[in-house]
Amino acid sequence: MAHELIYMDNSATSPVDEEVLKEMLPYFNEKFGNASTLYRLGVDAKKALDKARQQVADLINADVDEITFTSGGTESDNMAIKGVALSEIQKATDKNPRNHIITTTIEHPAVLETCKFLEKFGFEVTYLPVDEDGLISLDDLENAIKESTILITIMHSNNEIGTIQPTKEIGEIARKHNVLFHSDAVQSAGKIPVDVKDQNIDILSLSGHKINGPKGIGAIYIKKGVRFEVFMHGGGQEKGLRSGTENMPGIVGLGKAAELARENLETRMQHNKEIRDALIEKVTSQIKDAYVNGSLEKRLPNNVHFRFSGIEGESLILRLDNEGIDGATGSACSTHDLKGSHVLAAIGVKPALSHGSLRLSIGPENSIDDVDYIVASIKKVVDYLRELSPLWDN
Amino acid sequence: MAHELIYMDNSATSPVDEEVLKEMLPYFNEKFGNASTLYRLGVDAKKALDKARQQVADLINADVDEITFTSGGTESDNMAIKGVALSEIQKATDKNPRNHIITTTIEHPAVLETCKFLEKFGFEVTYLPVDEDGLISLDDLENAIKESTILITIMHSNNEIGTIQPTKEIGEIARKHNVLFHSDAVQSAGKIPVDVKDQNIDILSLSGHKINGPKGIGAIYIKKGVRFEVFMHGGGQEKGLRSGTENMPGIVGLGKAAELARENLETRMQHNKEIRDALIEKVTSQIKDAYVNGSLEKRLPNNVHFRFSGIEGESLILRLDNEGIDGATGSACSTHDLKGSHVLAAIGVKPALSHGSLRLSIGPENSIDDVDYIVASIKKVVDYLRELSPLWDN
Amino acid sequence: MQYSDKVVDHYTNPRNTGVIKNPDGEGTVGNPVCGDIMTIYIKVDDDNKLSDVKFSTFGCGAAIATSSMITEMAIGMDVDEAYHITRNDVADELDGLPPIKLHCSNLAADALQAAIENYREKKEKGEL
Ligand SMILES: Cc1ncc(COP(=O)(O)O)c(C=O)c1O
Ligand SMILES: Cc1ncc(COP(=O)(O)O)c(C=O)c1O
Ligand code: FES
Ligand code: FES
Repeated sequence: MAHELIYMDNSATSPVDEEVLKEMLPYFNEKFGNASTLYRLGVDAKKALDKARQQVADLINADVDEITFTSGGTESDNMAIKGVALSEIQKATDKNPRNHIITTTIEHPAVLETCKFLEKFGFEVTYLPVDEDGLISLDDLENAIKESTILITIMHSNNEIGTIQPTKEIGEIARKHNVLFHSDAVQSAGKIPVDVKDQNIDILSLSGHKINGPKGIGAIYIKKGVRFEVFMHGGGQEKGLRSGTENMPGIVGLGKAAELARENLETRMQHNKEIRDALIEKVTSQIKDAYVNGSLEKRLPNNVHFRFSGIEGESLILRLDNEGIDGATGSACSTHDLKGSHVLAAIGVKPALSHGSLRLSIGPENSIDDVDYIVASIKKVVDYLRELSPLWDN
Repeated sequence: MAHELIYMDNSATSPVDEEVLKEMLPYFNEKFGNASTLYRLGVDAKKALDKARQQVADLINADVDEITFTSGGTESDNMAIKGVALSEIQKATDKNPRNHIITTTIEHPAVLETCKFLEKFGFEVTYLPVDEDGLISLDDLENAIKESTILITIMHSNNEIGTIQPTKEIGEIARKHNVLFHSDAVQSAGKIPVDVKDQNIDILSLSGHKINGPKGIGAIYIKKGVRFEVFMHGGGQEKGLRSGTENMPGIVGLGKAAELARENLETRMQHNKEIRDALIEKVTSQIKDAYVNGSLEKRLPNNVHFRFSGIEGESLILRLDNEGIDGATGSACSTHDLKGSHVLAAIGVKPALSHGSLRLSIGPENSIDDVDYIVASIKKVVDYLRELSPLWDN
Repeated sequence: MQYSDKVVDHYTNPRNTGVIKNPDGEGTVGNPVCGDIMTIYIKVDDDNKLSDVKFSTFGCGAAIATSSMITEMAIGMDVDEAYHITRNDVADELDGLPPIKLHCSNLAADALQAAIENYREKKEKGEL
């Protein structure tokens, strides 16, 4: 490898922070008690659980008893949408169907596939389009609401192109029409201010491993009073909302990661923005036919998303790996099913161009000092692949 | 505390084995890659995933691609039952309803509550009774099967009283009638031989933290060819069967724990049995009015379950904690909802007696040398509480 | 379920346990929900004060702790005053109880009242 690893795929997953791991370790084989048991080991677990719940609540300005732990962002999304759908369907009558859900075309598959599943069982789903920046139109949203609408599920920010939606305004519209609003904040939590009260959010998903916490743990915020059908049935843990023996090391780790994310939010945003803007500036000025996907203003501070004409993403990623840089692509060739990014398609990027896309997502371990090396490497690889490409006029 | 902690609640949860934790550690912040990504970090993750899958498959004699990782035993149970139910309901017609499930009255809540949930949505569930040992009758089972039966879900062994069901025979009946058979083997896996081929099991649940692996991770075995509706929708991980970023440390830990459980099965069974039998012999001979709940022959080697007349379980557990011994009880007073153990009720233990129950579940860290101290402590506590009790004739 | 330190102290080291032989009053109450049973025995001195209070209880940690607590509170108290000790007084004195246990295992006040009523009955009948 030409260089020490520069990991820039933090939106896919991120390393567990040293401090976080340190907090987790005792819970594997010293304080390994089950929070539901009576003896002291159990009481200790219960205390740790309550502390972590508070830490997560604080990150998004929720009340502590509005937080439920799950196995990750995917479960939170499934639980949110199915929880509302199955609860509302029980209130439905022939005259009042209560089976309509509004979402967008650029959601994470955890939301999209859940919606498609519900369509098989009689739910109707509206997929709002987005503009070339990846933003929905608030008018579209308001027009889509009808009598039978029970839920609006629109992501806080997008995992591919980093576009931040007008969450507060979406929430206002939802409240006005008495419809619940779920926001998938897996990419936003810990990266930009997320405030469920100010932003009018009823239900919110977040995930540990996106904020330098552990994998396999996440949380869902459910505003007090929201009716909700259980997704994971069993022993009645988490006040009956989410059964299963509590993943104590994971929960403690998520709590600590949330605390660190909140304490360092401003500095991290600053740090990410600086690297992001330098990358954008240098890549677009130094490499021909390089464009940025997604909004430049309403953008996550840690997200850069380029497209380069004439090349294909999988080979780009593999060659960058050889340079010691880890990134992601929306190229069809890199996916299980050879379908290209639905997000890039939704913002109108032509398939040929969406192939040559590169996402670099920044984490606390990245440094501004690496930017020049990164840009030079991208240039080297892009130039090389273009030379190889019949689509590129050398 | 009078004594170093003797943890005897291994059926509730168990400490992570040192070797297991050692295998897990690199996956938090060195090999933290996402198994779906292209670069080397991702390729390493993929390899580790495959290895762990093989380790789990070997524990239950499954093929490697029949294993799917979940967030625990509860999720595996939910996924199994809902997966079959929702898949079959799509094949149903008015003439052929395909909506009947057979289970028992002594299942874990993860199974029972899932069945109750399905009843709300038009499924019919038969709850087979058990005899005083906790065993179902194979005749009852066969008689309960009808045209519309899609699934038999009967636990491999019981988490409270340790009774082992005749799984192989249940599976034979299921095959004969062309009905799927799910077995909740959360308490059996790693404790007694579990062999999905020999025991005719189509779907099986297991959980990491019951076998000295980590919490928040489990697995489900689904026999090749079984039709299955997805429970957790999203990015299509685990061949589309279970979405969500893979919990790599958890998966690696479960794999290692499964390997150790398999390698040491015979020795651990021997070790557990020795302690179990000594406890049973000494407690019933040294303490007045002390009885064993559940079958003496068809019993998990690591399970002891007593009942003592005249005393209440929560106070028993709390005082034993003061003696440095951690156990569990089926007493109503120890639960969130003040309902007593449904398992003890099902085997015909009267509420007053089920109150005074004590489960000790043995793990590899327990020693035969502790038995005398344990028995003396139980005797001391039982005597004390009986002296306090208006129900005991001193 | 989390118990306060005081609850823990009282179920670990319950005070005034046992039976008073020939008590001046005796009261037993039971909880139909979970089947716990509590008996309180009292002795009353010439100044109408509770000179001794003892209990026996079948029940959870909270049941034992509330029984124990009320005996400490009641000893030395005027009988009529002790009669007005409420479940809440006992819970407060123990720095609170888990919500689910508040109404279930907090029978001590009822048992003490039953014992005092038994004492008054006996007195009226001239049995004392
Ligand atoms: C926007 C978004 N939602 C949901 C998820 C799913 O989260 P997890 O991988 O923790 O299940 C992800 C990440 O994969 C994501 O980026
Ligand atoms: C028989 C049985 N099934 C299922 C479960 C649930 O497993 P988990 O706690 O891993 O969700 C347990 C343990 O709690 C169990 O004993
Ligand atoms: S170019 Fe090979 S899969 Fe697309
Ligand atoms: S005795 Fe049953 S809850 Fe206290």
